[in-house]
Amino acid sequence: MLNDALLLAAKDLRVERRSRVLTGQVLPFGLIVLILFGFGISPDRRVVEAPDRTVLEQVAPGLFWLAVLLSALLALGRSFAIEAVDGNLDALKLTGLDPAGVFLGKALAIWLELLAIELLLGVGSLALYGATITHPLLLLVTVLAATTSIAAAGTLYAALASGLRVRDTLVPLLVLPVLAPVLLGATLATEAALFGPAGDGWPWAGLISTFAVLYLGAGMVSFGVLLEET
Amino acid sequence: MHWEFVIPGYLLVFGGLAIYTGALLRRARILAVRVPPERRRFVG
Amino acid sequence: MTATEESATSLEQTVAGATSSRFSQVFGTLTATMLAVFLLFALVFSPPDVSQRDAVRLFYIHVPSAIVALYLAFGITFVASIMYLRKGTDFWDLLAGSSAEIGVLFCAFMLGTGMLWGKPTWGVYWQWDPRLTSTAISFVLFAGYLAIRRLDLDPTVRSRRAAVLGIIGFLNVIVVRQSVQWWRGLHQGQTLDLVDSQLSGMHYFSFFLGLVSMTMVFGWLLLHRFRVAWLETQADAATLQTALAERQAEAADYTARPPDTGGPTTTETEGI
Amino acid sequence: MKTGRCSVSLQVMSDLPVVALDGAVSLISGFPALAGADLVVEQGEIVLLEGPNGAGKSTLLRLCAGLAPLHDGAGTVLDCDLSSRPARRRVRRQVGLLAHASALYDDLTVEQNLRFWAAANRVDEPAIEPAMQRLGLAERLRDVPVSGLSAGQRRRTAMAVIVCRRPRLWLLDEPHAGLDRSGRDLIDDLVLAAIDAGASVMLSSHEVERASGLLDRSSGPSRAVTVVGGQVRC
Repeated sequence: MLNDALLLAAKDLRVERRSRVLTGQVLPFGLIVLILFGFGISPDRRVVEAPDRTVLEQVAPGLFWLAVLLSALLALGRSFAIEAVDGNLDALKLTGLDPAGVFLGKALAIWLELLAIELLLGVGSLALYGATITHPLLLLVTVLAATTSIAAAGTLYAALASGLRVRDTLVPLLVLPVLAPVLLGATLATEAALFGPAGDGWPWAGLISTFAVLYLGAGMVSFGVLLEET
Repeated sequence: MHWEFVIPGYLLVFGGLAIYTGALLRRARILAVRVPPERRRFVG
Repeated sequence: MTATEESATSLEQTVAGATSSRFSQVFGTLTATMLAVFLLFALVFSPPDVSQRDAVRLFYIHVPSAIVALYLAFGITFVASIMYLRKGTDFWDLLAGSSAEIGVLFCAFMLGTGMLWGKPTWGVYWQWDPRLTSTAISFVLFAGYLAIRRLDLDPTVRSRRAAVLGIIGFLNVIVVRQSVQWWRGLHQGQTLDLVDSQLSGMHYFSFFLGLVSMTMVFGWLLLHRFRVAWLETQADAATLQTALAERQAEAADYTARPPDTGGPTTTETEGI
Repeated sequence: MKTGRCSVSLQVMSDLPVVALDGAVSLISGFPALAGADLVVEQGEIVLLEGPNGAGKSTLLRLCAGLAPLHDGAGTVLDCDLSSRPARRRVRRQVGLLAHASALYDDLTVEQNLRFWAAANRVDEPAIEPAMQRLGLAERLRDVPVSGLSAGQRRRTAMAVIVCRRPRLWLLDEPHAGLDRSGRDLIDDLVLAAIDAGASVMLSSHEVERASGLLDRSSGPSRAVTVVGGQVRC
């Protein structure tokens, strides 16, 4: 199963290395989203309770995770678009690959790609919104857990919509409500990691970690159903 | 007091139920013609 | 107000033989009576609340809608989806789909009445109340489920995907609810404490009537929705028989022709 | 995890037919693409499927590959009952299907594609190079991205995947389409070699002359059947 996962993830990453859709399209998209958020929220407005902080800095965690989520939708679309063309999904069914391995492989590739996107968007948010990190460990755990959740849930739901003509419009409808708790938890945990106290953030990091584990499990179990559905 | 909120609320629910039920029964009537009697298990 | 369910029952009688049975007629009459009694209590007998005034009447349909939608309807979808994946019979698939559709309808009722209740009570239509927020998310979640069910896919593929979605969707409803509740608990005091209600026995009784009658409405609708869905599969099965016969006639036509002309050799298309 | 090796099962000479369909009905989105098809394919046999477009040839091949569902009737392929899901999954691993789509990743090179599909199909590394040689992909085309290939070259790459899998049952949907003369000869040679190795082949073709020439050259039994209206006429 793990071998299958690695095989598939390596293939996806190789496709990405050669096509550069993520670096060339998804990443710039994330950055423009970050900048547009700045237009939507006046950069100079200050927080009433903490006048040394701008509103933009205050809401930076939420904006960052929103930008990540929107970029993740594009990355997911790409991940299943390469399988949808030319009968590749049928060919995958014809191999003896373990469905759980296929799920883990697709999710692993998305996970790595998202981490790279998050790193750059994170640097971008810090620069654009002027926030500083006070609790790096909490932030690291949050990022890892939230990314795992997005990758796992996203892969599962993108697979549900795979092979459909309406895939591009259906995936956001399916994925976004599911990831609402992750967005909530990640935002609050990141808020705590930036402005403290860290104690406020750990329960949320725990929540999204639980969510990540649950979705990894759900994906591994249900991918068999999705791959041998006919 | 506040009847201006209560009435739309009840209208919403009961109107919604009436519309849904109406549509459901209309569909049922159309289908009933297409389905031969021997295939009507579960349908009373 | 009682005209609506009267029209519902009279409509039912006119299409007797479509999806109604002796049982559903008796049950439907009972439900209609129950609704009438509920309306009488909810709108006439129940006194206004001290602080909510008459807005408390919205409560009687708001909360039952939420309970029926989130737990009863989506719960049935959850169980039926599991059963479908185990047994693979149409019955469970159709039950899951029917229940989810009515659940989404009740979700919409819950959101609508919730917002109408919020304006006079909280002063705003939308308070980031945990129940309201998590229901809104669940509403979209199951709207997605219904979207999958409506797709023009191979029926087995569609049912299996929907079943996966139905199972995970229900679990998600619980996760969403917990996390949103936690979030609001962290940010502000209990929202409901703001409402200094002093509910009396009459209020509770009206609410109880609402819960019973909404559950009955759900049951009656589910029965009919399921039967409609069942009739649809049976209509498809009947069409299939003719389609099979037509397809086999194609073969007879072809062999009847002289061999040298062959079949219709049109341009190369994607083979079936 | 190295299960279902085809090279081992090739040695097993079962006297049961490789494919046995009895009144097979297969629905594609509610349409009876197969409407009661009967077909028996023996070990080492070539069966040519002829028939007009939309007759059900592709669905017949997909059914034998375990990809199209069996709604009614009975069907076994390589001793697996097509009506059961787990058995269909076993069938899928043991057949080689050349479909209309070539199932290649556009952004990867010919060699990368082959190596991925070989690994996914649990083919041993050493089998890949000879397959590439055989299909004429080992030289200039090796490092060309699949998006830059012609239709015929894509077909050859897809065929190379099947060659290195060495399946017991070859299911070829219009294998000659889009190929030049030498490419078509190559396909014929590969089919004959597969038959000599004990495999069975089902193929559909519009080029009746070429295909019947192939049948004549086969060392084993061979026949042509007509697929029409979702049924098989001998």
